Amino acid sequence: MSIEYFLNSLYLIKPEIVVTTFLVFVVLLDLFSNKRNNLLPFFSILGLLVTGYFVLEQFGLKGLAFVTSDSRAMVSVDSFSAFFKSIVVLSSIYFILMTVYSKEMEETFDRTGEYYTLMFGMVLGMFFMISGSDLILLYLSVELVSLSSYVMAGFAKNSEKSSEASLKYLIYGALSSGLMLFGISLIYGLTASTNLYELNPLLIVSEANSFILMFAMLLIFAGIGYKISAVPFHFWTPDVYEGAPTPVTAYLSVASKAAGFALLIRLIKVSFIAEKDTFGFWIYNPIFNWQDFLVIISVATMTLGNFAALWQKNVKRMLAYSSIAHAGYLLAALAVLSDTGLVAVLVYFAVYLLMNLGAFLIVIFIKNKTGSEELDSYDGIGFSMPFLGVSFTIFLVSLTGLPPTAGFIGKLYLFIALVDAKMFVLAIIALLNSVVSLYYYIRILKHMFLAKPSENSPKEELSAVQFIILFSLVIPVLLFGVYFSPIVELAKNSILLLGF
Amino acid sequence: MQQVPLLSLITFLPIIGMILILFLPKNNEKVIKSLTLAVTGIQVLLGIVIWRFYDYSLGGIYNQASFQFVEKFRWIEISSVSWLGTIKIDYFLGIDGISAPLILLTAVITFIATLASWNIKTSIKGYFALFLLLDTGMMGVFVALDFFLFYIFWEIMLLPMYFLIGIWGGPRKEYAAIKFFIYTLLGSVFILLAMIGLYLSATETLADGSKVFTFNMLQLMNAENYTADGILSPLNPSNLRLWAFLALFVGFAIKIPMFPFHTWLPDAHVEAPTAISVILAGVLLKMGTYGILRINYPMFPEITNQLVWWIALFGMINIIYGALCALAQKDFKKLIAYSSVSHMGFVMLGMASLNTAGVSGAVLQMFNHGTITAMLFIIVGIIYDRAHTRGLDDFGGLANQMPVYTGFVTIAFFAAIGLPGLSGFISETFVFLGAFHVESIRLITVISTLGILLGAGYMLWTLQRIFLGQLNPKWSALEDLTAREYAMLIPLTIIVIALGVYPSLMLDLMNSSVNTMVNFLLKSPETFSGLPF
Amino acid sequence: MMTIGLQHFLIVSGLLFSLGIFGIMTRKNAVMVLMGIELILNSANINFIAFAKYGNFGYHGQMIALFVIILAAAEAAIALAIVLNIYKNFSTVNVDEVNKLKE
Amino acid sequence: MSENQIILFSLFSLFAPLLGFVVTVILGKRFKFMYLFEVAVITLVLLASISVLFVKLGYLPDTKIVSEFAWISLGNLPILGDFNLSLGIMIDNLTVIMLFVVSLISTLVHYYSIAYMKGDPRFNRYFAYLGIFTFSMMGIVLTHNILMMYIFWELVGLSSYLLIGFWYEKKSASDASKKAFIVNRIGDVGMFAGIMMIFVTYHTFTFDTIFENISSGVLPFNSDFWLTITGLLLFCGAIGKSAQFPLHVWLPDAMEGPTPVSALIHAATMVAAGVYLVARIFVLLTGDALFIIAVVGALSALIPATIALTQNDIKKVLAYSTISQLGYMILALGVGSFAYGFFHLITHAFFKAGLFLGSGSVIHSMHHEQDIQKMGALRKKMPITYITFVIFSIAIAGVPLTSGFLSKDGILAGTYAFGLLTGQWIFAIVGFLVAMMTAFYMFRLVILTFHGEARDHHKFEHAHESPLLMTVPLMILATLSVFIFYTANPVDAEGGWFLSKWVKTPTTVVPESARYSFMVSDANIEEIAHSEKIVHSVSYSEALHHAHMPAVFLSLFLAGLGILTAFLFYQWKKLNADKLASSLKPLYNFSYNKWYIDEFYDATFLAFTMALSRFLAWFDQTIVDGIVNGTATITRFFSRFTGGFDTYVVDGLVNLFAYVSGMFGLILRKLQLGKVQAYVVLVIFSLVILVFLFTNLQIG
Repeated sequence: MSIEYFLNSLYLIKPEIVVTTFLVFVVLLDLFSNKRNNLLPFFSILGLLVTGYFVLEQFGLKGLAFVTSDSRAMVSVDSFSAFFKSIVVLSSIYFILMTVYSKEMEETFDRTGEYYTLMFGMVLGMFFMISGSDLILLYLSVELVSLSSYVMAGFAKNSEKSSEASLKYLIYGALSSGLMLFGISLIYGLTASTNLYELNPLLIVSEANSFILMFAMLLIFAGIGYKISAVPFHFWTPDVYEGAPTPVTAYLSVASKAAGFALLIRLIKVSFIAEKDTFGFWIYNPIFNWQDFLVIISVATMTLGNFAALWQKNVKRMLAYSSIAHAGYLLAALAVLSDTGLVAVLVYFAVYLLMNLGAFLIVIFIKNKTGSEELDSYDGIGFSMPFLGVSFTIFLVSLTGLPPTAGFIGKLYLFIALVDAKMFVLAIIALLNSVVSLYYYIRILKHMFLAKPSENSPKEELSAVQFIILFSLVIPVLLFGVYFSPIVELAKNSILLLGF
Repeated sequence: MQQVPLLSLITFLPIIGMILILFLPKNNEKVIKSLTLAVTGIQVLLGIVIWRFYDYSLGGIYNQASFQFVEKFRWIEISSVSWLGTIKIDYFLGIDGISAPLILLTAVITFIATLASWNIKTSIKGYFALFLLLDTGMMGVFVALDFFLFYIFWEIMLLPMYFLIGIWGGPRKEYAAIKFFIYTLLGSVFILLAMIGLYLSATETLADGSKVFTFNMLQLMNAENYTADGILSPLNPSNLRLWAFLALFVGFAIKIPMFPFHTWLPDAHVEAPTAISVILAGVLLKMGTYGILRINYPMFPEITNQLVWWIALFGMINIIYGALCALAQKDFKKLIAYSSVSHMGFVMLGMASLNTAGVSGAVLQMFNHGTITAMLFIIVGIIYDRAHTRGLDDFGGLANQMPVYTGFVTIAFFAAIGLPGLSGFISETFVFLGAFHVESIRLITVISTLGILLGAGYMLWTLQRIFLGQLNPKWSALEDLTAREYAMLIPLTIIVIALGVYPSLMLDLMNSSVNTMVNFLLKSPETFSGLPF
Repeated sequence: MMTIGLQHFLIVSGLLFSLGIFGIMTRKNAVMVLMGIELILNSANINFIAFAKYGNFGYHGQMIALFVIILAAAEAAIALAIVLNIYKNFSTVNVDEVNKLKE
Repeated sequence: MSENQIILFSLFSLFAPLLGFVVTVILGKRFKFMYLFEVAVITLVLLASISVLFVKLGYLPDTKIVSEFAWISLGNLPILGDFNLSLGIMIDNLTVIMLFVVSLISTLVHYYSIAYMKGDPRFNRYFAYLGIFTFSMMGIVLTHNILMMYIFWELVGLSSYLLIGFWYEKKSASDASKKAFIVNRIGDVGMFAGIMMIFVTYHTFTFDTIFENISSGVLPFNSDFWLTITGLLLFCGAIGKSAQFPLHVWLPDAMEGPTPVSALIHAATMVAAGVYLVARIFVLLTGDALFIIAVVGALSALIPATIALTQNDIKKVLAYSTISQLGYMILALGVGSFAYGFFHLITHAFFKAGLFLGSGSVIHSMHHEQDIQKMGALRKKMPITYITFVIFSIAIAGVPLTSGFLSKDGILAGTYAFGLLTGQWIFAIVGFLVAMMTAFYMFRLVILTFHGEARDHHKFEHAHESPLLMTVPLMILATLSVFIFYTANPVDAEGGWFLSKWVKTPTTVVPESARYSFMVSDANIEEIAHSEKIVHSVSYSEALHHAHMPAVFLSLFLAGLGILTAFLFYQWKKLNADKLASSLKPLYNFSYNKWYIDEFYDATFLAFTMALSRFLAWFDQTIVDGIVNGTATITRFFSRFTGGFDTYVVDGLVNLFAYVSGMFGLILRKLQLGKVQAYVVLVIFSLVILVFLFTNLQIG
């Protein structure tokens, strides 16, 4: 294993390196600066932009990093990972902006140093989740992400809710990653390998005990499922989302979910799919029936998410459940196990990033004014804060999946994929679910517009920057609703992950 | 004339108006109102222009060449990754004899409705912004020839409608609004499913000879375009096509509304403000039947031919059932709402006949019902504004108090019960003649004629209860029509009488298209054959 | 005198695993719960090493074990910090009483 | 004067009244004397129609003038073939005679009304309505196709609705108008069905084309039976308009309208439209159809006559006698005596209009008292009214030298002949019976009203002869009730110009198999001596010949008998009506209560419909809304338990789908216990489930 090969590998993980360096810088800056450091946010944004630049560089790139003798690659770099990394970067930037403009975080501003350190840690972890191709590396990165997010969830030290959230997150997360590790160990025992690429042939021709293998796979899925909060591994989600500071919630609901999905997809595609037929349908080997499994999980997830959301009286909690439901839709798209399905997943994620961040952003802005996330405190917001009201309406409509918003495109591709694979039952279940989802989304609208504003309802005063931030999410949501070529092009180009 | 993008203009003008309104300051209501009025007025003018330049000889339906004012250019084009197939969606507008009358209708009704919303008090700005958005949605549905575009316009209407009912409506507005929203959404998801199914089973041949999946309605009407292994291809032995037809049909039937999906209508109408009731009954209901004519019929001709009996049957149920329900109502507005259910039944009956008389009758009935019901709801609104009650038994003897008003009411009512010389008669007669001509649904037609009788029953009874008899002293303060109300009623009255005396004004407009449709439905079943029936 | 074989190790690790889960499910004291988690991790470690040894997979397994041990340490550190914070806010470490967030 | 001018004049007399209506209704509120415009218009119309009458009958008695223009021309259609509807007028002798009658009576009523309606708040409106009525009636008379006839048919219905309910402050009036319209609609639905049959078979509505098609053997569904049905369906229209049994119930109530209106619409013209319709479609009526028509006619002649015997409201008596007379006409047509049916239509129009106007003048002078028991001795007070009234009465009673005698005698002879030809004597019997009753109740009316001594002195004091505007029309109509206008021979109209020159029985087009042998058809037509004789088939004319003498004597005898009994009862009081009534109590009540027919309808059809509608409304609210929507009650009940969620849910989720999903969601929500260890348990548990589930999936 020669040095230039090593350098070549380093060259492939430029973004990760950048992230790490900035992590270090942040620590140092925090060390040598006074308590409240207002430079840090900008600095971190800068760091993320640089990272973003290097991520974009990786589009169209194909490479295996740290390939050891028997072609075990630790990291694989391709446009697929680039896509998800850019999602992570984008959401991190919005995460910072949210933090800066959220009142509830103000008490923590004397600890910004740790905050951004943790964030960079998370980003690093997620990057490796996205492009890692060895179970151990994946496990470690999952843990890295988890550890940082435990702390972040409890970052508002003095708030009971926050710290409770962190405890629950911790116990739950630790358990599931433990299960995952145990699963990995079994796989290791069965195949003598933990490398995704290596597993593939081994699994194809495996005469290994399929029951053990399945058990192991379920355990591993427990680890991933908890990251993407798929039923039945979702229980932490509502509590943590509600308890954690809103920016963190938003971040978890988008970034770590994205990483989780990337990991899941890579796992399935790389280690279980031998080849695909002419229509782009993946031929998965029968040793583990991913399709049925994912269908069951996705149906359970979307249904539970939507129906449990019906009753929520706290907007954040409601959005938590809705994000579970959306995970369900994504899983449904994945369950098709075809390139069309994969495109649908990517498109949906791009859209989901915009609308979900937007929704949380508005929740933050409104809380800044009203100091509450309870549904009842939203009465008449539509009239006292028309701009926020209207934008929220747009995001909610998009989340429901109605034209002319980007959400519709996501749904459209999802259903195209399903119908294309003749999975009509799943399609109809998903459709009915989206009808149910209308109930609770529209409940918010009803409170904002149909209820009469409580007197002394605060006026809406947004700084120019806040407007810009909001617009930067509203405009694309509407734009992609009527002209969606860019997203789809991007998604299509990004599904070529390494191998097959 | 073809150079000017008339259809885009008439469709998106309201959006422009809406944006202008959004930038106007809250307080100057006059400007907002007059702006809206101007926009809708221009729409009417455009409508007239379109009518003026419309070529009666062209058929339309399935042949792009014979559509008019066509605007078509590539809207979405995704062709990067070859093995996934390219996606091409057109921005494709055009009208034929089926949609042209409905465009005129929409223009007129929206204009009238703007006048009707003059007495909106709270948050004018939002109201008219939403109103204009709704307007665009409606126009768009009638001009779109690309299924994807059609669906977007179809969905755009939901939210404005929800708010317009929900914010400016009556006491139980929230209930009515959500009910409307959920129902229509439930319908449209089925449409979406069927749409995707169609998209995935038919291809369009491009200039370069390559084939791509298509949302183009006209291409979807051509049996050759269906790929052999397509989900909904006629060659597909499964009867998925039947299910797709039903999905679409239910989706549209909810809008019509067809029994038993009609229950949202009375609530929505009773709670909605006058102008919105006018729009709802005047235009929105027509979208259901229009959708069936535009999509179900030509895309599933063989199934259509199988199911006409059922369509006719449900038409009959609507007619009789709606009339009987209306007979028992105590609330003026609810009564009118149920009468709409009954009258839309005639449309379905006419469509079921699959011959020119019936279908023309149906389309004409759409137009006439639009104008007449608009009149009726305006009438209800007028009395409600003055008396703040709609109870039929609270009134009596208004004829002396408000003679002119009574005059208009009489015209509207008699138009509604199909008195000759007024527009309602012609369409109903055509529907009956056409439907009776078909062996299989003759009995249904004969039973449906009872609708005429019951119609006379409830309308005249209402007339008597509200206007005849001794004047209830409580109402001795009500004054007769204002100028604005004249402005609303007179144009409609003129239309109603004009079409009653000389229906060719509309019939000629739609005739060739209807014939094309009928011929298409006659011939195409063979080409679409190969189904397990 | 019987020789210790792979299955014995597996049995042990299985027991540890089950015990860990049992602990997590039943212990009321947060610290005990955390120890349950440690048990799970270590059961996995035993697996890795046992497989590596008896399957002649090289030293891959052992390395993994090392990683895991380090990671477990980190996790424990953070966990304890969080538990402390809980104690500060709720003045208890009984996980059952930490249920402000529900439904 | 050429055909074109005839057309021109006819069109003028069609559209002028419409103009009158529009102008009067719009300007009526502004200008007090707007009604004069309408009156002027109608006078011109009268002149026009008179000239048309003379020219047509004088110079072109045997030509049929048709003029039409395209109305809806859809060209050649896929399934239906040619589909071009034209509006048009057809002028033959029937038309011009009707034209004249309508315009004359309408004019007289206009003038009469000026006095009668004096001081009414809606004076102008009233004349406007008269205008639109005249327009629609002219339309019926002139039209050359069945669809247009239907159109005007409905329009006269409208104008009748407006005029009956003219004093809508009275509940009874508005009820009556509603009833009239709806009952008529019932008939019209039948007629419309007939029209649909016609369309399906012939793809046209024009009478002549239809007839040609039939005679060339094209039948509805190629069967005589369906031809019969078609004829009867069309006849339903006549049943409604001409208030034939069983749809006669609206006419008596219609008397709520102003009396001149009753004279114009509900005696002379509109109600006669039904007969006119039957006359128009006479040639396509099969034997069976004619027989049923005759039965309906007979019933409608008999039942109201019996009712009229006991009524005390002067207008009600006249109303029932109208129905009965219309029944006569229908009967006449039914037994194939076309000419006499039509003849009676004309004569009846004059004297019945006269009777109503006379009664109007009485009511006017008695300050709207209509009960004949409260009248009496008016002949001293109002001689002109009296004399004219008597003339009309003897006319309707069928006393020689009157027009009524001629026409009625002809009809009786017709029924008699029908008896001879087919052995069906029932119609003849009914006919003669009714003749006697008519004579009786008419003179009962005359005597109670004008003879004897005043029974209400207060009213009697104020009674006075009506102004000339009202009496002159009476005189005109009285003159027209004399035989001389129709024939030179006072006892037999056969040879008269009216029948021999003007009105000829058309030749039937019904196929051999389905028609009476004696109907006039190309086969057996008989026109002795250059059409100086009325057109009949050979057999029919000799049957008529045999029938004539007995009919004359019998009818004379019966009429005399009827009048005599009337005098015995009410003039000389030789017999006591009350005693008789009380001795025949049940019969008397039965007649007095109009055979309880109204009550029967109310109790059955009306009650049923309303009950059904109420049920359906309830059904719609609860069941349909329930099945599709779920019911508020469930949700409220359910919300009491789950309490916590806001009113939106109660409102917005009122709906079964939502109810279930809500319940489901609630359960799912409950899973979220908030205790982390519970989550752990759940995870492990579900993991185990998954494992088992999956092993099965894999194996199975």
